[in-house]
Amino acid sequence: MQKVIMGNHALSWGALLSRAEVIAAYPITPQTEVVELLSNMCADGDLDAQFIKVESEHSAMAASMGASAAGARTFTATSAQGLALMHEVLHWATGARLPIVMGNINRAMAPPWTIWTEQTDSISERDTGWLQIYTSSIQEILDSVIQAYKVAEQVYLPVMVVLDSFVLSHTNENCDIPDQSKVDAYLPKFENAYKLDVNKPAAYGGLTGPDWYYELRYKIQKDTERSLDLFVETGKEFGEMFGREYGLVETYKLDDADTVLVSSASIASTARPVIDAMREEGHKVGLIRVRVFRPFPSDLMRKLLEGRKKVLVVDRNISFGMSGAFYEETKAALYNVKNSPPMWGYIAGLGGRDVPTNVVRDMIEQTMKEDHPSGDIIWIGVKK
Amino acid sequence: MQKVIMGNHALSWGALLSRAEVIAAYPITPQTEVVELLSNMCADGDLDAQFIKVESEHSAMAASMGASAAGARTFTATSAQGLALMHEVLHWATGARLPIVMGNINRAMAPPWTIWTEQTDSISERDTGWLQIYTSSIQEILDSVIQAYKVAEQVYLPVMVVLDSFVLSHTNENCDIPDQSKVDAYLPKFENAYKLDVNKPAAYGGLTGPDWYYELRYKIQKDTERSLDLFVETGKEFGEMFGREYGLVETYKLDDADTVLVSSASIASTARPVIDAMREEGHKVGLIRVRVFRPFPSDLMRKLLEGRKKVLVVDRNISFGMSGAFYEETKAALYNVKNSPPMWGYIAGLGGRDVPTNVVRDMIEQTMKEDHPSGDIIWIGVKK
Amino acid sequence: MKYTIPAQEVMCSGHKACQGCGAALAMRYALKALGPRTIMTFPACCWSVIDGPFPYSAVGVPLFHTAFETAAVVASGIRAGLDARGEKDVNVVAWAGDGGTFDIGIQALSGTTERNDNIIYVCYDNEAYMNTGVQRSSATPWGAVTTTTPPRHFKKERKKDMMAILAAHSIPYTASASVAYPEDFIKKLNYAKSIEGTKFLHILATCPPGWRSAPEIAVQLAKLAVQTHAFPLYEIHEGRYFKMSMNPAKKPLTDYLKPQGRFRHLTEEQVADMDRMIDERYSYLLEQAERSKPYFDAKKETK
Amino acid sequence: MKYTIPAQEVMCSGHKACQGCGAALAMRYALKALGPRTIMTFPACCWSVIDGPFPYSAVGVPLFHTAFETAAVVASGIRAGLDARGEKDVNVVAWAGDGGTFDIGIQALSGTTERNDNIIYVCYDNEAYMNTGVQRSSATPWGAVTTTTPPRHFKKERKKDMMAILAAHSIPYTASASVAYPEDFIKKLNYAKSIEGTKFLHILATCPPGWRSAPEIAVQLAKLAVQTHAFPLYEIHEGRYFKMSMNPAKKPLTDYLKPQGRFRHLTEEQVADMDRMIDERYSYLLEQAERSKPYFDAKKETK
Amino acid sequence: MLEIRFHGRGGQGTVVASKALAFAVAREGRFVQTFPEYGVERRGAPVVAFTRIDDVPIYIRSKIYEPDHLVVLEPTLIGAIDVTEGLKPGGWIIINSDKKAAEFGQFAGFKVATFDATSVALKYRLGSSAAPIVNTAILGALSKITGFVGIDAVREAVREIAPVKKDENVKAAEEAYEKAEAEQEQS
Amino acid sequence: MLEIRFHGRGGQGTVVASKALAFAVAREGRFVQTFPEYGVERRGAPVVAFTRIDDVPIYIRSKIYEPDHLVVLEPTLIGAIDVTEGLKPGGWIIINSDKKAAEFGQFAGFKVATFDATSVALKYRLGSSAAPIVNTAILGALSKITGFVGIDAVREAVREIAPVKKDENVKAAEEAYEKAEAEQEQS
Amino acid sequence: MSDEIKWKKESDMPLMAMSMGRMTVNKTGSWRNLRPVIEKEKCIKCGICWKFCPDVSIRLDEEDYPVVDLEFCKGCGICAVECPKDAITMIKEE
Amino acid sequence: MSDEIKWKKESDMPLMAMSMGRMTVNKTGSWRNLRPVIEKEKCIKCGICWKFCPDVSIRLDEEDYPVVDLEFCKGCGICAVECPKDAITMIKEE
Ligand SMILES: Cc1ncc(C[n+]2csc(CCOP(=O)(O)OP(=O)(O)O)c2C)c(N)n1
Ligand SMILES: Cc1ncc(C[n+]2csc(CCOP(=O)(O)OP(=O)(O)O)c2C)c(N)n1
Ligand code: SF4
Ligand code: SF4
Ligand code: SF4
Ligand code: SF4
Ligand code: SF4
Ligand code: SF4
Ligand SMILES: [Mg+2]
Ligand SMILES: [Mg+2]
Repeated sequence: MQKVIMGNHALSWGALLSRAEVIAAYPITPQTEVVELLSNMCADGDLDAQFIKVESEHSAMAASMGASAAGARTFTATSAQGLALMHEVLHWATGARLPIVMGNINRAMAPPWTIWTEQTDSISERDTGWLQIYTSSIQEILDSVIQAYKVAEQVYLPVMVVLDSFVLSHTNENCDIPDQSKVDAYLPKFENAYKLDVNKPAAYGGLTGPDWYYELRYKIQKDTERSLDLFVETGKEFGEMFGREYGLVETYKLDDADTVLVSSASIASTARPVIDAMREEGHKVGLIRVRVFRPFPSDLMRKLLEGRKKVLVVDRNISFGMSGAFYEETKAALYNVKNSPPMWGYIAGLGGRDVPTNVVRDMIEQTMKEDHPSGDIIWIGVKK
Repeated sequence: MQKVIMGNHALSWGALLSRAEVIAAYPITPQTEVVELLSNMCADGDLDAQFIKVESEHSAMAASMGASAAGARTFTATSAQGLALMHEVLHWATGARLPIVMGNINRAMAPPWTIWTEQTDSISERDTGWLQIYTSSIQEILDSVIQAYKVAEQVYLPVMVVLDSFVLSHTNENCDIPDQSKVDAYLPKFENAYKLDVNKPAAYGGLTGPDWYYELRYKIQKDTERSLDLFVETGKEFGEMFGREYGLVETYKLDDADTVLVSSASIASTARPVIDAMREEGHKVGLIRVRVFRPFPSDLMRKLLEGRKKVLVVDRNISFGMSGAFYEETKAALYNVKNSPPMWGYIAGLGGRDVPTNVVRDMIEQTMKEDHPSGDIIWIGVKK
Repeated sequence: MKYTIPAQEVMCSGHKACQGCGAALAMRYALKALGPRTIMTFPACCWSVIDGPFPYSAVGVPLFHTAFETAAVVASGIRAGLDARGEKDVNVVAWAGDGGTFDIGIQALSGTTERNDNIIYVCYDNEAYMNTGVQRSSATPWGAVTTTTPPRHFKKERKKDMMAILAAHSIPYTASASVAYPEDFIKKLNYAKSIEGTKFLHILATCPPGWRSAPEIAVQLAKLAVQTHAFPLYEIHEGRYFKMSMNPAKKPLTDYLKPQGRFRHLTEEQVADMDRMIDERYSYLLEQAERSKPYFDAKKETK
Repeated sequence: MKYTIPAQEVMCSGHKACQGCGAALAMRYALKALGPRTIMTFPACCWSVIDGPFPYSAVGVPLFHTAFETAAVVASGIRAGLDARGEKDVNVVAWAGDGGTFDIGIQALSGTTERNDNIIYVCYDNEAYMNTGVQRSSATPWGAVTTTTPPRHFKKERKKDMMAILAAHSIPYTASASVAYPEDFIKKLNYAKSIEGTKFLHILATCPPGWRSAPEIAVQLAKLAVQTHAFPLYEIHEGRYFKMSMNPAKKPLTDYLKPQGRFRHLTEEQVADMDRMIDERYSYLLEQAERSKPYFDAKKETK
Repeated sequence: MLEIRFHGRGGQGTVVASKALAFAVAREGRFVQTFPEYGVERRGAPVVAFTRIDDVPIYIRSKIYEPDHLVVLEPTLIGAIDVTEGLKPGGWIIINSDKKAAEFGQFAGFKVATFDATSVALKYRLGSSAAPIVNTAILGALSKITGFVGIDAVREAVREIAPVKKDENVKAAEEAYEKAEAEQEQS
Repeated sequence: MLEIRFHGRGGQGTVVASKALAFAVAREGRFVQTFPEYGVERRGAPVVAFTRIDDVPIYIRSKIYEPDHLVVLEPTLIGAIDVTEGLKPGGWIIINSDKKAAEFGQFAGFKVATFDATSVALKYRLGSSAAPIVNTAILGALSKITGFVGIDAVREAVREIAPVKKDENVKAAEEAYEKAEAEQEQS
Repeated sequence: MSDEIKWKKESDMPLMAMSMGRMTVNKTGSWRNLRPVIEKEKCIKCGICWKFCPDVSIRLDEEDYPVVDLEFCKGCGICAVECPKDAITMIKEE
Repeated sequence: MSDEIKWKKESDMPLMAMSMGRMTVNKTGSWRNLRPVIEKEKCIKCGICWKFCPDVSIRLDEEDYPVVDLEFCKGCGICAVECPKDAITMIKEE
């Protein structure tokens, strides 16, 4: 079914089609429409789910943990302050190996109060073990929720589907709503082998000393790495069934590119017409949109970037005292590589500062002009 | 005054000598002794502070924010789950530019429940804007609290003083407790130019649109970078007054070293005798202990590591789907450098797995043996 | 002109409240009572927006915007900070919506109350999460529609009795008030200022868009809430002793419900159910007030 | 032998509780009543340790260890998950200490109670943060010493009245119980199992190291707490109707206090103060129980 | 690619107008993107919304700074703000007004068309008389005047998007379509 | 560097014994490091603590796997666990016991000394009779037997560390110092 | 203080998001659909309209008559409803 | 089930920290300082000692007499205090 829907509703549709069984969520701008539509879907009987109207995001995640531990497919969504409030229990969901899927709308962190887009909220959960998909279109949001369950339930790890506040969450776009039956075929009912079961009583998460804790962490890392392959596989399978294939990254005019722009989410989307325009002018520029940020696709990035002339990474997030996260991690991934290209790091669009095509172009052009990065990150468009 | 004290009490003494005016804290193993001693110091009248016995760590940080915003010098301490529970308000303290100082005892994250040391808790706050000092001796813990206030109050940013659970928190060691009068000279009473003041009413943190939010973030980054110089300056000044100098990193037998071990906290301490032993055997090995992790001393690390033959970074933390944070960030810092050395990343000691000298030695030797890092991080000592 | 409330205006015009906003009225009154030697903290709520965007403010007193769940304890912290610095004679006020009080902020509030920290906590209750576009809170009354409780699934839980919960904390003073009765509200704030410890005020504040009502009847609706006994005005002293602030003859509940879109879907039967719940609670309050008479009589005598 | 409590043992020996641990006793009784078709969740508390380290467990039922502040809502989640999967007939139990209930977990509990989610919440109250080495909680009684309330600054706030707070939430059933009266405790759990909604049980559980008392008198102390009226056993139905489970003649308070190191520093005057507070609360309960008689009489009739 | 900017006041249905246009265009098999100027504005404050239309998927995700065309739902905004900011020369300005296009002399260099959507909205009792909801009527007019989208698609889109009074809204759009004409072309 | 391991049961003062030794050594101007085996053990369970002593600052921060010497506060542990695990040949084993050192024949290759610290502790009413606190007495004995630290420093350290009964504890240490002797050397 | 604050660059701003001016820069009169008009003849100067204005938009003139501050009045109509003498009428803004 | 679990390597373990055995592996009898000794003669088989044992360490023999399970009994002494017939004495462990 073709529809024009907003990004937030794409999350709701994704949850509906995935047959989420329990939803626990708490309102926050710009996420409210996700929950409102799900409330209505439940009220209308379109969605047969338990809806827990919790008193905070902290409890939203805790309730999700309980439901998931009991074996139910569980969905939630939040943003910024709400995500941050979940931090402890995000770690919990990972350690408890619960395949929860959560939508997060990227909004800049307070204070000062703000509601506009920035990735610092989800970036600052990069060390919690949640897998993270950064989307860049309404269609991809919906599809990613379904794919997220498919991966999550194989590696027993939680997945976050991330979208820009307003720029994606409140933008209406054409979207194909897949048939339920096809989705059911792609994503069958989940039987959690480790669920709380009165017929197989076990305690989960008991005190663990230095004797075995280390090994349990190692298992998480291995499964996280395994999810890299799964994202590729399930993305291919998705393509075969629904005509839209997804991978760890999306490349554009990359093959012969000298200068490669690496970014994510809506900035990477806006970059496409810029690449087109510059290509027409004869510049060999190309694009990598990083879609899966956790696990970071280090191998793939090495393969794609080794030997390029120049790479610029554009981050809509900042780790104070370091740099943008995509820049930092791309550098880390390409370290130890023989032909590692010089890499420029740009910060752009924090707090919802708009990043139109000309700003993207500025960054590419500045990079093309310079011989070597100065070492500092470059804040584009600060009023100075 | 010379005393033998435990790491946790070094935090308490640091707060006492800094004349903390408000303390808000919540108990958690292995931090409880910090708070218990402070409670007793208050009860005994040694410390003239307001003590807020909050109902959670979240409220500990929120109360600290209120007190700091009102102009008082504020101290708190926590660990692991408690730190994680503060995540949202950690962001808040940064955005509100509040010079709070907090002790954090590194304990591995649950589940499973555990209380032993690992840095993943504080590492997963690396994107909150808190400055972070990783200590490696009881003396340094005490001294760092005092220095932390000195830096925090100049840049209006919060500082975390980090120590290993048990390995430092519960270890008793010789410690010089400086004279109060000298500390007073080093760290005068603080007058917060931005405090809540009925004579200068202002609203702090009001809604900020894309027009100025970006610039406010830029200011934080600039002041964070400025703190790098301040850590050096105030560390020197500390040395002049107290005979113990502190910098961003501590180096050991580095000058002519081919192979450099980069680590932090207690592992870096244990590495010293290993370096000694290997030096005696004629190996040109050296050590960098990263003391200030936020801001990351990228420039200094470049200076110290450029042109070395081999570098190995040992992390007692893991960002699943990426690597240890010190490894990742050291690589990021040395990217774009001409003579960047090959770099090995080791994970060791998660969940309090002990890291004795022979394990440190193993890692150095393995590094010396290999020509080039395989690209993957190496988990030392997983039972396989 | 005879002013029945202080003439002084600490809050200014130009704020961002909707037309006919009860929360704005509540603040105007509160600041009249509190005066400029007041420090406030707001968690996320409509007032985070009403006060104005950076670099402007409407309240005229120092204001610390804080995280949604922290209002009470940030106030505790401010008080401790002032105490540490020897600054007395300043009112420290946490000002929060119902969501920030009944739901996400209840733990911090419970902690502050238990320590009996010397602050005034004002909850302006518009009975839903308004700032995010009218979602259900635990202060939303039974029967109401919000965007998360659609007509077919209207709110089925009763409004959380926050006054009772606070009273169970042995709080020295808690009182309900209404934007329709500013004199009463201001009197209560003055009393709160005069005593030590944690004081809690629960203000019903009309919200035209949230209640789907016309802005011009905002004060009328608040009045009707009291007159229909849906929102009684009373005080609880020392967590135990009740006192009705007024005991008006009951008007038909529909007078209050009809002008509000959020109750439009209710059947007559459902309205009758609601009425029963209201009467039950009201008579409980009267009963408690009766029981408490000796206490207040004794208090009067000692004065 | 005549068993006055179920013979079935779901909990096993070998657990890690200290000698004479009341919390261990409480669990043993609870599982006798609940049986094996029970799923539990524990927040951080002594029971996180008592149950045993990975890969062992003592409770014999599925158990989800959870974060300190989440017990109630994790139970809500488990219930919703079971409901979604059509698994009925399983007791979902949140089992938490006083810190996890009165302090850091009160918000999640308040939310669960407001939604009236169908779970049983058991708070075993040892009156301090024991697992971390005896720090003050808001359940610590007035006068007690903990590591954060040293003798010179012993606890000056009264024990939070959690039963009253829950009652103010209109919870269908809340009851206090004691490890010294297992028959009563088990009866109450059976009742809790029999009704829908959120049920809250508040169990006094002696803690020899925390109370600085000898392990062998653990049950005696729990009994004395009831007999001195320091910890009365009662129920509250529908948040409003009180019923004393027993009304023993009062023993001297010192019988209860003397054997406990945590009260050793109290002067006679201070003990008298404490006694007054206890009496005051006890007579309030009796008064409420009196008021509630018609309700229970009516209930009996309809049975 | 066509880029269209909508101006109105909070409560008038401005954002819905931009969405309805998008819905209609999508029904014709084309690609659309529509989004409001994201703010926390209350009722009564000026509101802006954007729609992009193309035959190929749309990747650009910034605001529209140089729209091809304008739709002004609230004529009192003209003067209060510079509605034409960034408007490309020769672009349409569709104004909800009972005045003639010629009366908007200030818009030299653009194609101005007016249509009295308010009367149509009032006729079908859309919104309140103090605040009529004019979005469906203006859409009908836009369809006729510009031809960006056909009336059939508009009809379906309006039916899909109107939360209440679906028939009346459709009728309003149809009536507007019938009545409106491109009145004046300036260049 | 000297590395010493202490064995006892929870509640016996094992950790405090290791600390008291450290305090004493520090008073003599040397460097120390002392720490317990970190666990969540309850009363009654076996407990281990460590002390390092050196003339230069101590950097190593791992556990002690090959101690130079042992102190065993609870003789019933011998047999239950292998107390000598990792103990360097020739190291001291100081045992709180009323038996003679010779009776611990299993400790061939080590220097064994016994001292009945329990009686001294009972004499000064340290702890309860069921669970006497023997740490200060054993420390006095250790000082005499090994000479690792002087009795003056021990005296001061005991006074500093004892939470109650400071005098009695000091006397216990002194009495132990006087009575104890290195009874038997095996090699 | 009540003037609009115009910064050009980052360095013009304070360290943090603190307010530097009052919301009276925000002329909310433009939100108004309906305008209150007071008939002095009917007015008894009771001050009730002043008391209930959420926007602090009624002042008193020298004679103690209420005057609406049209720069800020949002036209909510509360004053008109509350006036005991029906002295205030809401008329449509053009 | 009650046997001690001995893993050699990471791959022996389950995916997460889930229990695979019961705490009866933990022989808490070793914690004991005092041992309860029951005098059958005094015992009336009331079961009170059984009822109040926090360590589930009292069983009943075929004749319904209580027997202490010394493998687990921690020696808390509750049974001795609670026994209405003083049939239990705590004696020092050696
Ligand atoms: C942790 C967190 N969760 C959610 C939000 C989003 N949020 C902001 S205001 C608000 C509603 C506030 O409701 P209430 O307290 O009743 O105040 P009102 O808006 O009704 O005035 C919400 C849900 C937030 N800012 N922070
Ligand atoms: C967020 C968080 N803060 C603090 C802790 C540390 N902690 C673990 S158990 C505990 C005390 C629990 O007290 P209570 O709930 O009374 O249970 P008890 O230990 O007394 O049985 C504390 C403070 C934690 N695990 N998580
Ligand atoms: S939404 Fe309601 S509470 Fe919020 S500003 Fe508008 S009228 Fe006031
Ligand atoms: S500390 Fe107290 S509650 Fe905890 S296990 Fe020991 S006796 Fe039981
Ligand atoms: S209409 Fe409303 S805003 Fe205007 S003066 Fe009257 S009460 Fe004030
Ligand atoms: S309310 Fe009416 S009568 Fe009273 S002052 Fe205002 S206009 Fe005059
Ligand atoms: S002494 Fe304690 S543990 Fe042993 S049997 Fe008696 S009650 Fe049980
Ligand atoms: S309590 Fe005493 S009398 Fe009763 S069964 Fe036990 S030993 Fe026998
Ligand atoms: Mg509200
Ligand atoms: Mg407790």
